[in-house]
Amino acid sequence: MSDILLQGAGVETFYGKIQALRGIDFEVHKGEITTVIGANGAGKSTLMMTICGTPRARAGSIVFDGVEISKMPTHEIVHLGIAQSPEGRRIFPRMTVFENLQMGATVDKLQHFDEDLVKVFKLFPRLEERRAQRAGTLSGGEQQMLAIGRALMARPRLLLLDEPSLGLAPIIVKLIFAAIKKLNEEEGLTVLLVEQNAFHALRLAHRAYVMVNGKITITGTGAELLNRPEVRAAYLEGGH
Amino acid sequence: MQDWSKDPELRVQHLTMRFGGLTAIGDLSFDAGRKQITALIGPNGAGKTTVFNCITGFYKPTEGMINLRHADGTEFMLERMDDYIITQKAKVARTFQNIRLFSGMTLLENLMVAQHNMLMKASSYTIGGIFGSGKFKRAENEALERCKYWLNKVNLMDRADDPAGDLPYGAQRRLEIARAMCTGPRLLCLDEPAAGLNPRESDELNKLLLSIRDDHNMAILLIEHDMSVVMGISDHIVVLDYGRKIADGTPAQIKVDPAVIRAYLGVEEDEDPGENIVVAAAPAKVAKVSVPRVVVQKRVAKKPVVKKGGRK
Amino acid sequence: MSGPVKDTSVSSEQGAISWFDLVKDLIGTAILTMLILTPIVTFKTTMNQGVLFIEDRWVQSLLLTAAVVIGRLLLHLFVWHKPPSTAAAKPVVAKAPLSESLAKYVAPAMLAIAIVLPFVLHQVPSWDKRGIDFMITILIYIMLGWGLNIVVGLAGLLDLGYVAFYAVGAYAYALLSTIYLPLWFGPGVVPWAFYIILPISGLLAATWGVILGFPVLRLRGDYLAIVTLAFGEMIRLVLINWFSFTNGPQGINVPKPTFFGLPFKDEPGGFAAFFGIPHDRIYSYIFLYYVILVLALITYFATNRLRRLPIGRAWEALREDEVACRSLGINTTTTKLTAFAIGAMFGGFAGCFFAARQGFVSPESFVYIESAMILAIVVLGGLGSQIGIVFSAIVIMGAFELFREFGAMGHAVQDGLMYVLPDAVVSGIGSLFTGTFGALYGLLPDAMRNSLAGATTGMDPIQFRMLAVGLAMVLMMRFRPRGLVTRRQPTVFLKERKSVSSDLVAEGHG
Amino acid sequence: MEYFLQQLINGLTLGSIYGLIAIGYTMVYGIIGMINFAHGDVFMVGSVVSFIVILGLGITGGSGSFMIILALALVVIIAMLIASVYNWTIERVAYRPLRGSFRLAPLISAIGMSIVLQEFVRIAQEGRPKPIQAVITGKHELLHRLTEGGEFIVTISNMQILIIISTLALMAIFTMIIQRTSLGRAQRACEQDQKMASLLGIDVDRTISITFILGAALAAFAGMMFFLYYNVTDFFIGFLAGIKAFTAAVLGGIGSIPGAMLGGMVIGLIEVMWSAYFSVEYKDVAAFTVLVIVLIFMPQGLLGKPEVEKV
Repeated sequence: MSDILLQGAGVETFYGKIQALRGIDFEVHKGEITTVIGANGAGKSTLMMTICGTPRARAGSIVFDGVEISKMPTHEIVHLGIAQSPEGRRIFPRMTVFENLQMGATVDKLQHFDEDLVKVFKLFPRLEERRAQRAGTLSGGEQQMLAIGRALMARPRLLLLDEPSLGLAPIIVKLIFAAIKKLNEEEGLTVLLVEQNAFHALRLAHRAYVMVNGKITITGTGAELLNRPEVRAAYLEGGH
Repeated sequence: MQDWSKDPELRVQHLTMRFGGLTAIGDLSFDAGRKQITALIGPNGAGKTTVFNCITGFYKPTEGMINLRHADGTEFMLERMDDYIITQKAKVARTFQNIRLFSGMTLLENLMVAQHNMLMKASSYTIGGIFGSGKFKRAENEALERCKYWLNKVNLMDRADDPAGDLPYGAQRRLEIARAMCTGPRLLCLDEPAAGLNPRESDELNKLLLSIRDDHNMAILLIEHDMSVVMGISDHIVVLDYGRKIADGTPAQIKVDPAVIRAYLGVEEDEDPGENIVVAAAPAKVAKVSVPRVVVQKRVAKKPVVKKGGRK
Repeated sequence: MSGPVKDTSVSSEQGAISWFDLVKDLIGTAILTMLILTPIVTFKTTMNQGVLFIEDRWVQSLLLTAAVVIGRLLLHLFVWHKPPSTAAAKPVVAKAPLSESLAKYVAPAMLAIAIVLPFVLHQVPSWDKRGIDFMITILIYIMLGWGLNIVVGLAGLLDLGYVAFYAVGAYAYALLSTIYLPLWFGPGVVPWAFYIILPISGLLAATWGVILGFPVLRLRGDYLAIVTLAFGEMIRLVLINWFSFTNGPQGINVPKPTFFGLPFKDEPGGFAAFFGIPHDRIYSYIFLYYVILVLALITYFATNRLRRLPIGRAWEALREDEVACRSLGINTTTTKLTAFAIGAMFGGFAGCFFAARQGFVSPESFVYIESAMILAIVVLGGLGSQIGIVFSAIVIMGAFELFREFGAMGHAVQDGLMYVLPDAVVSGIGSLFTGTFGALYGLLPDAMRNSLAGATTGMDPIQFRMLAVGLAMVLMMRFRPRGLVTRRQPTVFLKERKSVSSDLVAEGHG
Repeated sequence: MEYFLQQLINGLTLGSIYGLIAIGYTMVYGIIGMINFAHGDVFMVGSVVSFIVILGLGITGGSGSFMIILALALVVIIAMLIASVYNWTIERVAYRPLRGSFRLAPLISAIGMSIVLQEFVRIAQEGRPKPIQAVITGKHELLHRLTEGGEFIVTISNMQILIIISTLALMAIFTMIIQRTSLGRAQRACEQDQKMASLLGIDVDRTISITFILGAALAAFAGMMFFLYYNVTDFFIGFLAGIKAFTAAVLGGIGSIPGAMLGGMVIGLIEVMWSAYFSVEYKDVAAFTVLVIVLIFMPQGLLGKPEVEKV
């Protein structure tokens, strides 16, 4: 239905001597939400970070919009139009909400800053209320909104979301997922979503992968996976 | 009044903790019953770990009282004591959200360090130890026996001489509990012991905690997000939100508490089996439930520890 | 000079390199090197009768630059751009290497060598005293390394002012033996001074360890390092400036130790006379050698014993995770203080010995560089490893001494060879050497020969030894940050003692 | 009173120099969390380089003031350039490969680098202090009073004016850079989370390199001022000045540029006042004592923020 925006083939990543990714093949199509689910320690976040080149893949190729990025330094990859809201959010705690969003627009060199700021505030009105507050004092949910908002400020062509529901109360999780859905449907934003909260993620996704122990075991559309018993099994028994 | 308030092991009254302008805990009071498992739940940032840090003396609370009373009647005012004295005298032991083992030391050494105070005394504060006094040798053998007991208990006997850093994640969690138990505590504080465990492991954890409660007559205070653990084994649940208590009761009461549902669990949707808390809550069925369990929250706790450049 | 420093800058970029990039990189290197060298090496300022002149040394700078560029080219060609080996990608199974099984025999073997060494050196005529003296120096550093190892290696507290305790021990001996002991007990006590003061100096140093340790315990990492450095400097400044007490920078002459009351002097009642043997200064050296050997061994065994006691285990646990320690009821303050005090105590012993052996103390011996050297020995040895420290002390002090001994060493080797080989062989080898170098030298163009001669005159190798130490520290951290011995031995075991890889061992945060 | 005023001026002058060096420490510590032990020696290199250039140009106090200004401008540029090259190289060679290595590694490497720089300069230029005729001369009387006790004069020299004013100007420029430019934003992001900064498209390596270069340029400027002020320099000035400047950085609050300047002023004043009223011999001990007291009782410094320990 659409073109491939990001494609990985045989991606292998190591932390020192420990192999975290054992040859991953995946595709992210333009305008779609692609999700990777799996248990703790399966290598999902490593995959996200490997796409951004930190750590760099030791083997395999990652092609973003026709450019081989697996050997590029992180900041250059990001300049191609990939933004990430990483695991643990990693907002800058000693900067204000506004300054965090400013940092997000680094790639864009603040050219469309005002315009984008309005958009982000419209998506997450809570952030506007707290724009002058230090990010470290925000609640978990607000920090997650900020992390996503900051990623959006770069005007990415591909948005990587790593566990946006992590550590949030269920009602906030719903809010965040609604926002992701809205971004995808209204703006046509391509999203690669990593989640442990498999059911939310699969309901949203056009395309989904299940990861176990650094390998992709099952592929399909979100709806397919949602109904496959082995997905549930993999989700239940994955990890260690 | 439920029975945990009659003769509580731990009584927290009007606890308040502020950092700069931020109130992490506001006027929190609750009791933890003797020989009971008390769970502290709530969204991230609700202040649960801060409560732990106040109880174990890592933070000095801004206001409030934390009283500990052992079965023999000895009482301690924890808010006035230094962290290590709390473990030493008041017999409170804890584990950490992000496991803090001595990763370069073997499992056995980890457990030996936990018995430091006892061994220190037996070695006449090192002097006797240097000359190899008999008293110290006996104490050391005793300590080794205790290590073996707990290593068996957490199923890690065969790895006793391996470095703790080499253990898989779930085993590290168990070892940390064993290490805390080696200090000979009366109250055990566990900060998310099930985080990052797979269902089989968290089932084992449940059994371990129940055994600690029943066989060792311990009071356990537990922070946990995994509802199968929380609902399965706790006698009493305290729910926090934004540093305040919003509910307090038995698991059955909490499940239906409207305030909890509003702030934490969210309104249930039919299409969403993942949030069907009632299914997961039935303790006996936990291991057999075929739908994925509720994992309302999980901590970041995975992958091999990678040393980060720069600071922090 | 800056050659080896420059070489590592792009090592992270693996893979093949195009000729264009290579040339670009080399030109960049050349420009950078010239910028670094030009002001400071090329233009030498010399003072002549109160007037400063500038003298230029372009040839030297250009030669150095050429050396750097060629060195980098070689590294590019042969080291950095080899195809990445696939073996590295495979997870390596950690197993006990051969060296570990050998390790069991290393310590006893070294002890045996240490015990017989003076008698061996005694046989080398021109190097007997100097050789033993050098071994004494190495042993002092080994002992200091072992002492500091308790603080840095075991307890994980970074101490950059360790030399302060060494100074306390030395001045304790100096002041007590020259002023206070004779004053209190009469001059008859002086021959015994060393034996009386040795324990006192250790205690004094330990006390200072506690006094200095107490305020800094809350500090961590770099802050602790810089505060201990400041304390070390403060003690030295006080020693320099408190003239009435310490005699300031002039220092103090102190009595040499005796053999249990028998001085090593050519006089009746002296050591030689007592045993009825001819007087020889070598006895004094041998005696001192065994004294420091015994002191060092005490340090070794005491530390080893302490590691297996609760206190030692608490030190290591403290290095691993201080917060966890407190959560287990360990009083981290006293634990840190004991580490500081016991480490300082051994430093004090070593200082007392140092003063007695030198017969003279002055603040100059206790500069910050000494602390840095001892720390370098501990780190190169591998934090926490006692055997490693022996090797690193020998390597560092040996290399250090090499610069001094360049000339003398040549003779010593020659002498040594003479002793075993027939004269003809030795002189043959000697002429071969001079012949080769002479021929090579003759091949160089005149200008270069002159400039080389100019560059090397007045450049005593001894000048370069601190530079070499600094470079060694940098390179060591680059290529072997965990030191020589990288495995930790557990203190207790149930079935078998498996050593722990240093990848898992924390290095402490304090 | 006059005596005090005079010491105040002297203290502020010295403090300016410490402050300039301290900025380098504070920026580097802020961004990669290590004490750049070699920073004091980069200051020394700046000082020695400007000495050599001035000697080479043959400028003395007798040269015309236009010539002096021209020459000094040249000296500043050369000294800053060379010191920057040194610091850049040090970072590339001795620190960058160790990023992510174990914690002691960069510290020990830095100590080694400090020794290398000192020895390098000592060997190349001989160890003796190098005196030179004063280049900037002239002073102004601020107060002149005759009393029974004698004549009291408070003066400020042209050199002191130059030091204080140029320091304030440099500081203003730097604060501006950190607060207003994208470079400053990048620096602050790297300070808090390097990995996240790179995920936002910031070239972390480049930001760190620039930080080292800026720090070195300021240190070189301080080195030149130090040399012009005292008219003497040698290879060993970096060690003491380095420690004192580090003290200043901590006192002001690590990571804060105005804090570093303020800390520098305080340290300079303490040192000068201590020498003036107590004893010259123990002025360094006084500075070290301040370091110890500050680190122990207020490690967050005057303008820093306390950090809560996470358990």
